[in-house]
Amino acid sequence: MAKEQLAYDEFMKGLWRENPVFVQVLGLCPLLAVTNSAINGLAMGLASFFVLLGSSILVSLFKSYIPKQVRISCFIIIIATFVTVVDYTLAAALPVIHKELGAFIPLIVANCLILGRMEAFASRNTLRMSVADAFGMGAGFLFALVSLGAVREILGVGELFGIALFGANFEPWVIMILPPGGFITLGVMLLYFNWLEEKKNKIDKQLATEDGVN
Amino acid sequence: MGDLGWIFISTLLINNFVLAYFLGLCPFLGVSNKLEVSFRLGLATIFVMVVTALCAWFLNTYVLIHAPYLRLISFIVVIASVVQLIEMAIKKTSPALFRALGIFLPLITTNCAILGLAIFATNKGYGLWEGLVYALGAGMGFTLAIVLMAGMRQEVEKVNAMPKLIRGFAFNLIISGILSMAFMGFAGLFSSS
Amino acid sequence: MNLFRRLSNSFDHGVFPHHHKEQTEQLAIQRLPFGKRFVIPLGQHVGAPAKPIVQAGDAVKRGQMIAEPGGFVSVALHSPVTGRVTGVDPERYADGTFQEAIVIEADQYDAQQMEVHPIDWESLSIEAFISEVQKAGIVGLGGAAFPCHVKYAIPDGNKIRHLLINGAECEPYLTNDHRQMVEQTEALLYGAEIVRQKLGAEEIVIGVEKNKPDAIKALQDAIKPGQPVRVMPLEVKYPQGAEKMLIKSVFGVEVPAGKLPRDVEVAVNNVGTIIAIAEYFQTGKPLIERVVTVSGPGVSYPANLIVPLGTSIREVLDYAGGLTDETRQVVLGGPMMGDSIADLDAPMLKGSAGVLALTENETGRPPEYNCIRCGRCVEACPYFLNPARFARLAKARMFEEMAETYKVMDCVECGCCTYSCPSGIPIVQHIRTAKDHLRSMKGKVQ
Amino acid sequence: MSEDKVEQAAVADEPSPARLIGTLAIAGLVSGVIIIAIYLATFETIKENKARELREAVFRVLPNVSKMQKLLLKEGKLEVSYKEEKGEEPIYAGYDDNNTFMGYAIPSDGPGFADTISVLYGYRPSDRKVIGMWILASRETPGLGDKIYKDAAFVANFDDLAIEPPIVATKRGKSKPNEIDAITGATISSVAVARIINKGNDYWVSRLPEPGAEPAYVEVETPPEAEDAQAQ
Amino acid sequence: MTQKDPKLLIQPGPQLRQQMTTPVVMRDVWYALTPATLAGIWFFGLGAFLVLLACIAGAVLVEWYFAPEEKRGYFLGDGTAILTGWLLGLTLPPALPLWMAFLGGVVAVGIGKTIWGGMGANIFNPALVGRAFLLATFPIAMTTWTAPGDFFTIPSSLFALPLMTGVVDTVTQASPLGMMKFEHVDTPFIDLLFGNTSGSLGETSGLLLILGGLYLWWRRDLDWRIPVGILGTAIIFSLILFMVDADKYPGPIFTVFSGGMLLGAIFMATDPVTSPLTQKGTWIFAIGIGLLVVLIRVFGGFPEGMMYAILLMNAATPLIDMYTQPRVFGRELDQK
Repeated sequence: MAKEQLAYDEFMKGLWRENPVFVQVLGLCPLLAVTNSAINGLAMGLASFFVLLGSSILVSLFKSYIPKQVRISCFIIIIATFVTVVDYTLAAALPVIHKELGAFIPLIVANCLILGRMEAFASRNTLRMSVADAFGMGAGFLFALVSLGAVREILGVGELFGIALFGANFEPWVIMILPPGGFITLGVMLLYFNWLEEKKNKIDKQLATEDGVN
Repeated sequence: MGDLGWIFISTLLINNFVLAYFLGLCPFLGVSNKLEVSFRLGLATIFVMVVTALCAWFLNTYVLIHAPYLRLISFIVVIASVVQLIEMAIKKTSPALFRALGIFLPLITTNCAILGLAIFATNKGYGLWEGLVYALGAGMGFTLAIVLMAGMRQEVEKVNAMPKLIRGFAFNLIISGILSMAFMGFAGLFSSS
Repeated sequence: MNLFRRLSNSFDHGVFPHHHKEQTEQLAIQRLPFGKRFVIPLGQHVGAPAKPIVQAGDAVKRGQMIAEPGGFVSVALHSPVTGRVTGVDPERYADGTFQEAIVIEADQYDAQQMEVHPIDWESLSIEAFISEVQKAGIVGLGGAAFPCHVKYAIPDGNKIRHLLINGAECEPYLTNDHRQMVEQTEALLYGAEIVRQKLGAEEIVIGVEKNKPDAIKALQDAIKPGQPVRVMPLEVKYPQGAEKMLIKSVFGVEVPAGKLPRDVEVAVNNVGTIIAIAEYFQTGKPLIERVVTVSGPGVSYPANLIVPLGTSIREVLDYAGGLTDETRQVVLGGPMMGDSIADLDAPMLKGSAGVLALTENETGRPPEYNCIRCGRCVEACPYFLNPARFARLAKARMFEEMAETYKVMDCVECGCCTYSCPSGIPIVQHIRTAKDHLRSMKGKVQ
Repeated sequence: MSEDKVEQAAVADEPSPARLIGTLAIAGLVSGVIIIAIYLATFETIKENKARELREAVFRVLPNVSKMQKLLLKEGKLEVSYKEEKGEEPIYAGYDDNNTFMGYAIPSDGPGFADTISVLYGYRPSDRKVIGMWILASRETPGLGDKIYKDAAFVANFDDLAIEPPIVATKRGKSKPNEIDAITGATISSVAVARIINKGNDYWVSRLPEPGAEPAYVEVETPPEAEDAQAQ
Repeated sequence: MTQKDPKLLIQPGPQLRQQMTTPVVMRDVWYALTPATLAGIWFFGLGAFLVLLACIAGAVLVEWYFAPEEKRGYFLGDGTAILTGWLLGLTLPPALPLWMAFLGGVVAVGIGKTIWGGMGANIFNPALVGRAFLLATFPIAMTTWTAPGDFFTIPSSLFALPLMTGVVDTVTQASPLGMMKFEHVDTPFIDLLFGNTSGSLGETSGLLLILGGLYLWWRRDLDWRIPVGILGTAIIFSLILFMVDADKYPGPIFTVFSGGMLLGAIFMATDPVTSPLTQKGTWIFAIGIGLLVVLIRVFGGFPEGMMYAILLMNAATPLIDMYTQPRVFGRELDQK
């Protein structure tokens, strides 16, 4: 029971409390580059999710056999392997998506989030916890990618997952699918998360003082 | 405008790695609070990029032609080793710079701008000279962006007027957005005349 | 640009406040009647305070030394009246703080005459001359109150070629130097000649702003043929009277940062100082009184007055007809670099060139707005510093950067930046904060 | 916890260089095996995807064409090529059901508004006309510059277009056979496409064989390989 | 004297201040903008006035909403929000849907100013941030120019619903810059001078803009180096190009009087907050803008480059300031 609780906690941590994008601000380059539509965000998110999960499992399984000195190199080799797998699989199964994402699939290797999780979590925890962590972080990343992609697609093209939302006369906000729009949208979303955090802290403080009074 | 010239201008201004491709954002957002450090990091990046372009060209021409499936992994390994060597050199020659860059030196190894450079250059089918000019443009573009960014952030920190809520990444991203918007002015440069 | 500046006899940058001198520039110098109680603070000059040599109850004569120099950078003090010492106590100072001061009660029945003891200056050696000046208690009367003799102690290897007499009087409202140049022309030239000969300078240059044509004419008329004196009219601009600015205007030379005028072979003295020296050697009268301009829209009858040092500010103002109801602020010195007075009973000091009563019109401040980086302060700063940056850095408490990159310690606090700021930012205040902080940090390190 | 013990143990005894190299070697080996496996498993599909994409593009720019073959310039002569070869960029010849030559599909690229635009266009040498155009890759502004392939009216400009004098993009309605209508708000992109086609023509038109002397369609067992026709 | 002492004020020196204050400066800019604005409304009709109002409304609303409660009056009192909205409005096409103009005002003050910490803290010119945002967001609406027309006709595109496209029902006409860039057609100088051409609603009349600039210069609110530097550089650069090929490149007079050149050089680039402090820096800034404008106009993808040139040089301003510190009096004399 306790273990269940812990694993669930790790998952929620990654998804929300320590969301890799909105809280830790990691893995920005694939995030911003491909989120000009929700579907691209979804594909990229799933690809990263798969790489993260696979690498986490491998690293956590073999952590005791990997000497400290070469661990980074090993992690990179493992990650690169999974990325290559994803790359070829996508190219074979979904050529259209693969073309859209282009060079950013191989660049998953350079996503600091994944290497960071290997280094900070998977290489120090049990398989079970690592999987929970990978699920949480992967889901958090996916969530960020899809929500960013959705916002940019809704305003930028007036569609969501390719379905038109506003009718024929919609004036698209072209900037949203251009690079500046990516920067600004993410900036505003981070602002929103900061604001939530501050609000929560305020409430916590209030509760604490009320407790003190009582 | 010759082809090489256009490649240079294009990667430097129009398709700036940071502002148009979102490559190298970690150092761009992380290190850009000090002008001096940013500039040196930029120089280091230019250097690493040129080296990367050489490596990528060599690998593409002599090794990967027989084994395209090893492209990603060999890029990573070769670039990582080269960066490692450069790190060691910096550590020896300039301990101050080494200290200033701090935790970002290991991150250069997995800097997406560098891997991205190798992959883009390969995808575009660039030869040796084109690749080198491409790397130079990309590196200088990165330096230009990070130096401008550092100048602005230093200034803004002096003013110290920002609402607390927005400090940090949110603010840096929005500045980057405006800078990226300004760089849009270069779009189409030398392509219509 | 530089050529243009040379032709106009001025320095670069600076500001152009309205000079407001019309109230008093035509008024002859009058003598303020002696009051009852005189307060002589021991530390009214730059450097170490003087050491009292009288006690409560002692009878003193007018012009008698009552305190001796407390070191080389220090001067003697003299009694401005014949009377009796009532004590050596802390007394209120113009800025509201308390300082040790000798208090003298004037003898009501004395005529306050002084015996005349001319001093044969020609036979004095340079060292003896310097010590005479120190004994006379003479300090720079332009406002800074820097002991005058220190300037004359030229180290070996330095040579003075020009004696520059500062008659710029760039502070608005003040006309005491102006009137002295008109009325005491002979004394000025006599004193200048003494100093020139003692320092071995080749020529005397008197720099006067162009808004005092009568002074320029009086000086030019008084110069005898063959005398190595020339009068140089200068552009009307603040701070023309700042030592280094004046040197730049007259000779076109910049005094290097951290150096003194003597490093460019110039000695600079204020008009009043030179006249005080002349009077000392002619009559033996030490520095016991000075000419003060009482002016400003808050004063009923503005005047130029000879004020015995130690007289309270209230007496000076009362003589000038008292303060009007609109007065909001009384300033000791000029309106640019002078300080607000907290207590009207504080004494007049050697460095007090003026007493100004200002009304709402001059002292009102709009609310402080954010800096809009308009650059007016940068264009005003005669030292080519970057005041806008100072204000910004000081607010962010980045004092070290202010000193290292932007040379805040070179600032002389002339006030041009604050004067010119449309956003009403007290830049000089920020600079003072930074300098204080830096000085205390430096002290800690040592 | 057990993890802590493991770590302590690792710190305690310094591993030998042989073990380090061995670990890396094993990691490399495993990864190599996985990569090669996935490569082999997906190789055929990817190749087919690419070939299909190319075929679709060629058929799009050459109307009424059902067969194609790749041509390479060798010593000034166009030759049919089946293999993947480095060097010269290929062009494609299209044929109808009766193996009659219908035109060339010529790839060309050049700077656009944002990045390089890669164009494939159909060219009929018999009357020296461009007969179709398709954008292979571009990063033009979405909603504006991307009309060069999303706007059917613009693409239709190239269905029957004289190449002499060089193609010109105009904003006032085309009036001459060599003119195309520029897209409102995306003049630069439109001009760029015209320029890219002119560039292709400059290079190829003089090198193509006389009309009528085109290489004949060669039936082969395996479909012609057309791998690197485009850079991804 | 028996009279009681007046309550004396203690404040640090200098006691004198010059009379110019920041709100007065802002007010001066309003006056300077008025003639060109009225001309714009005269040429493009009441619709232009509505566009202007929408911009100002957006700007002021954001300024008011985000100002700290106790400072609200004061924040608006300095008049910068109105000025930002106004300047933005002058750079917009006269037939722009009102919701877009409003959004531009919101972005200009919100992203261009408020998040930086209010007036004086921003690096980029807020009005231009708003315009750059609009141009990147609605590229077609932002480049649809209407010809000067009837005063009382209001284009129905103005009243497009939020998020919807406006349909322009008045006569559209390419701006002089567009005609030059894409068709190499010159526009008569007289039209450029008085503003009887299509274009942004406030930038068509060169004469009135110059008059406004002269007024600001006379009031000493304007650093003359910036307009002189920008226009001088642009004239020299375009003259060189013009002499190389007069058919292909616009001449210097056209360069100066067309598009946003004058509005930008006189009212945008001179925004003190976003231009360098030092004199040397100001020259670099101005020359940089002049070069970039001609570069973008002649060789770039946009007919107009003023906005981008100013924004780019704004970004470089902190660096320029840092490296053009004036030589402190009495220092580095040997290098003089």
